[in-house]
Amino acid sequence: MDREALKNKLIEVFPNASFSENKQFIILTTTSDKITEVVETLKNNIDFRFDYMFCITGEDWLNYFIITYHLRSTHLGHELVLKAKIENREKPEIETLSHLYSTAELNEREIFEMYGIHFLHHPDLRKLLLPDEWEGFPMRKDYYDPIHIVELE
Amino acid sequence: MKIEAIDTSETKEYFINMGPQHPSTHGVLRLLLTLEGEIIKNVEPHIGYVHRAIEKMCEKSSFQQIIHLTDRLDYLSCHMNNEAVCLAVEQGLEMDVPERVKVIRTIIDELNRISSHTLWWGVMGMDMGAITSFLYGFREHEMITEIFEETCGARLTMSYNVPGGLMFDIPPNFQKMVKDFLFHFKKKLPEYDTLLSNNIIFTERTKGIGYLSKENAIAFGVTGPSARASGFACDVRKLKPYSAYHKVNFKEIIFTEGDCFARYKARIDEMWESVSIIEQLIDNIPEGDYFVKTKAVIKLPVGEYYQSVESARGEFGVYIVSDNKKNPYRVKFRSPGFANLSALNKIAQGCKIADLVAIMSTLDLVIPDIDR
Amino acid sequence: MGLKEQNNLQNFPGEIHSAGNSNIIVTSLDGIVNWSRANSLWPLVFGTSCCAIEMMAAGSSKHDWSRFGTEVARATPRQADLIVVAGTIVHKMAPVLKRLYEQMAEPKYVIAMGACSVSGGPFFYNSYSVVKGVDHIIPVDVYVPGCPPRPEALLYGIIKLQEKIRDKKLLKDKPSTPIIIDKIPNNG
Amino acid sequence: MKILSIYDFSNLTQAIHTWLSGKMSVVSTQVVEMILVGTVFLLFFAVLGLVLVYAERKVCAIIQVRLGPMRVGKWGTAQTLADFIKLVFKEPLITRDADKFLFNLAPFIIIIASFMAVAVMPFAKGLQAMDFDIGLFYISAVSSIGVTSILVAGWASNSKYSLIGAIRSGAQILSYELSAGLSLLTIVILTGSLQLSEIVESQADGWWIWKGHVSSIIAFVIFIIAGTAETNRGPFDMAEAESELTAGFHTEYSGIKFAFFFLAEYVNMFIIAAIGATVFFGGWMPLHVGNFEAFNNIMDYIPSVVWFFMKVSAIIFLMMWFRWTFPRLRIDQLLTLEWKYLLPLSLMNILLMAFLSLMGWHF
Repeated sequence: MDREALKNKLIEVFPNASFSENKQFIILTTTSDKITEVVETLKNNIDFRFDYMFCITGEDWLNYFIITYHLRSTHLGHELVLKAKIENREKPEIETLSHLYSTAELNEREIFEMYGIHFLHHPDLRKLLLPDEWEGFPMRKDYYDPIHIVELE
Repeated sequence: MKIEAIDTSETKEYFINMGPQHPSTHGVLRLLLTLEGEIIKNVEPHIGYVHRAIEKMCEKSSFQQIIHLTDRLDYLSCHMNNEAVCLAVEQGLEMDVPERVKVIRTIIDELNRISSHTLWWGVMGMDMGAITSFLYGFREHEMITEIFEETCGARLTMSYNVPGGLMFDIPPNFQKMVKDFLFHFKKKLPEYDTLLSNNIIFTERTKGIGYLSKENAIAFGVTGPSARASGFACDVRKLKPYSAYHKVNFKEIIFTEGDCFARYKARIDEMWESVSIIEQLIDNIPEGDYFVKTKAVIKLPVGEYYQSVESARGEFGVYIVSDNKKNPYRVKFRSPGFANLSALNKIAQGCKIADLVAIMSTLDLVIPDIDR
Repeated sequence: MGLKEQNNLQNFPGEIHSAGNSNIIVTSLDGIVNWSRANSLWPLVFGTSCCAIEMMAAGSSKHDWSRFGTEVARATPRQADLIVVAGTIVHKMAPVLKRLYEQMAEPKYVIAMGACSVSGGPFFYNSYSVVKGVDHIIPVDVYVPGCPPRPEALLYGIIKLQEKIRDKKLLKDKPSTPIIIDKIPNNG
Repeated sequence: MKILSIYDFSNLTQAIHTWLSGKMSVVSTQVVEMILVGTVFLLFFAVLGLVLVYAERKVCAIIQVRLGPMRVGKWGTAQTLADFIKLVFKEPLITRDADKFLFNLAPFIIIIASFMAVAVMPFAKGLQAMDFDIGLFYISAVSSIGVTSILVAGWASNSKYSLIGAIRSGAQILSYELSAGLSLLTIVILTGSLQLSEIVESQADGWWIWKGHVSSIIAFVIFIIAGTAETNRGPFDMAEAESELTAGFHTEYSGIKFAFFFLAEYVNMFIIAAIGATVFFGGWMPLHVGNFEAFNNIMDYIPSVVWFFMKVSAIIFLMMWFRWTFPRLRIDQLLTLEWKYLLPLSLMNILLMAFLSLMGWHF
């Protein structure tokens, strides 16, 4: 599906969501509590069929978190960036997508340990890359560790 | 005294720790195997033994510095990794690099792919017990590193790309060196088949072992030759051509068997395709500049830039979020190894320990690429 | 040597041969044992990142470290004499490396190969997980810098280690000083 | 059949025996002789280990387009000596939870087992420590003791890798023992004797590999496959499968005890090659071609001990060639190969050989 058609269809299916665009992708932004139903629609709707999630990124914007999902449809060849905004910095939570995309399982574990975002109903939410006794979430912008990090701007 | 009857027929699962230091994990990967006899019930990968915080470091580095860090991710396809960052930055700066740069980048990409695959072939043989193949694979790998060394001074971690072009121009004898190598390599590649592909023990150990279905490949995000062996057409060079790939004719190697032998064969055939790509380009390197002058401090406009390239292991993506400062706000590397590893448990269940070694070899894992 | 002794030596009407600190039998045994240890350094199959490829390249046909008797790479630390720390060591790996080192049987030697294991290398600044030099964890005999070092540099490091082993005393083991390779001679 | 008497070792051994008997009583003569033979074999073992390990490293280097050991001694000839001395002076480790008695016992069992097998080996005419009339049977029996050592080592190490390696090895050696025995039995049908000296004598007019038609060639191929498997060498090195089980059953061994396992592997390889040479290639018998008198006479001038070692080295080279060329089999494939292919084939082969022998169709 070409870009215009995809955009129109997206607006039709998600009338309340906010859209933006850059040269490469259409960006669909949603809130963290709607993520499961949005992704389910994107995956199962016959016009979208986003079956391949190729990148999951956590971002820390100081007073909120964003999780960016890059989606592609291997059948129809179009791509979409989906952003989920998590407002609650003290207790960040979002539903897991690991039942929809198997690749999300390890990626979500990584985001969990790097940003401290809890993925609800994740089958196995543990530390992945860091030692088990590690404290703190190193990818957060306010992470401070004078022992291990030698700062250099 | 009470005598209890003990049921000796009971079988129990037991655990084995493979790694972090283990010859077949190709680095420091730790696998927790649940075994029943020699049959694998479950594989739980424990990673992070070379997690070097590269993504965090990128947030404190300038764009030129990031390139040097990507070398150390997947050091066997370092040039592709460099290129991904360069393309993302060039995309942000809306810069068009000269044709000469594109062609040279493509040639070095393919040379790098061949060098990675020859090394993979050697290590694959070694994992299967044929140690000699390791030495043969390394022979060709060394020849390519010599070309790299002559081109940019480094053997392994090249950092030959810079945003806007290349670090240096190619040396005057570059074309001759590459042609000499191709001449040699085209004679040696059939030898690879004689030693392993046609060996009955090898085919017995790989055919029908470690099946990965196309659906699973897509779900786990497996890319590269490993996914194309399952029938998933995911070659970024075809889907979203970058550099000079739109100018060359090549076949996307796709098998449908999805077993270890298909993954093996996909890589061997890919080497042939790489040879053909280089042959198409080596005589047609356009004249011109080898770089476009950029500012010393690169600042990308606010926004996000995603660029994926086809590295030797699959789709390597760079996702840069910029806030118009000299350092990026967030850099994420979509590493092919990470996704490929996540499928390991699915593939390996029900196989034997010896099969696991073959499966890991054919997935071609590079651990720093997984851990980042 | 004190000034007084030096004066005495000048007056001595002959040559003085130093007998070292050991007697003849122990010295020749030292010689044989050190010769065998120096010439039979079996490395542990251990590599974490990029440097491991250059270490493998040192074992390949072109560089061929088997010429020095180093090719019997053992996968089990029990049988290895030499651990070439090829690549970055991070905090998660550090206890594992220490354990590997402790599992090795004496005598054991360590080569820190590459900038990462020498000092943390390119990951020294701003990284929260990299150990800044493997000598924080295990004692190092030879440092081979480079990112990654060429196979020739590793071979030179092995030759230097061999020289170092030959000077060791079996019974009176001095605390060893590490060798730092800053330059590889052309004819090395 | 005339063998040049100067190369006949029985004169020498007889002379020593007579001289000793003249000096002392019968019992002490025997004791002294035993000690002499034992010492000679010990020395032979040490030399054999050094030479074979060096040969393996050089053969492997040639196959792999490299040089191999070069720096220690001329052409690296002292390399294995250095390795051996180093291993002797290396710290022997025992893990805390290991069964200490069995852990220490295992290396000795394997080395004694291979030591015993060499006792009946006819190295040259008259150079044989013991000439049992059931020599071949004795070798088969003794060489399978080695597997207990591997099992004990794997069990006592208290390591999972060791245990898996040992169990694999046990299954493998027990299975391949059958094929190896049956393929030797095929030749015994022709010789009519199990005595090794008689087997050698029976080949004076031609080696069994030629005389026994296609049947003995099949037997030899089976024997060399089963023999390689019995010595735990590649492509059958399941027990130590480096890429899977780090070092298999000797993962926890270090120093001199590991050296024993290392040495035993090479001595076992020598034994398999020696049996193969004796049974199929005429042992110390020179190569004779029909009625080619001149050629045959020249061949007779080469000492019989040289003939023996030439044949053995050729077979050893073949086994090294296997190891550095083939990938490793998987354990179930290994057992399938034995039980489904080699064993039925060797049984059929015995029938075929019996038929040939009955009809008198062999030479």
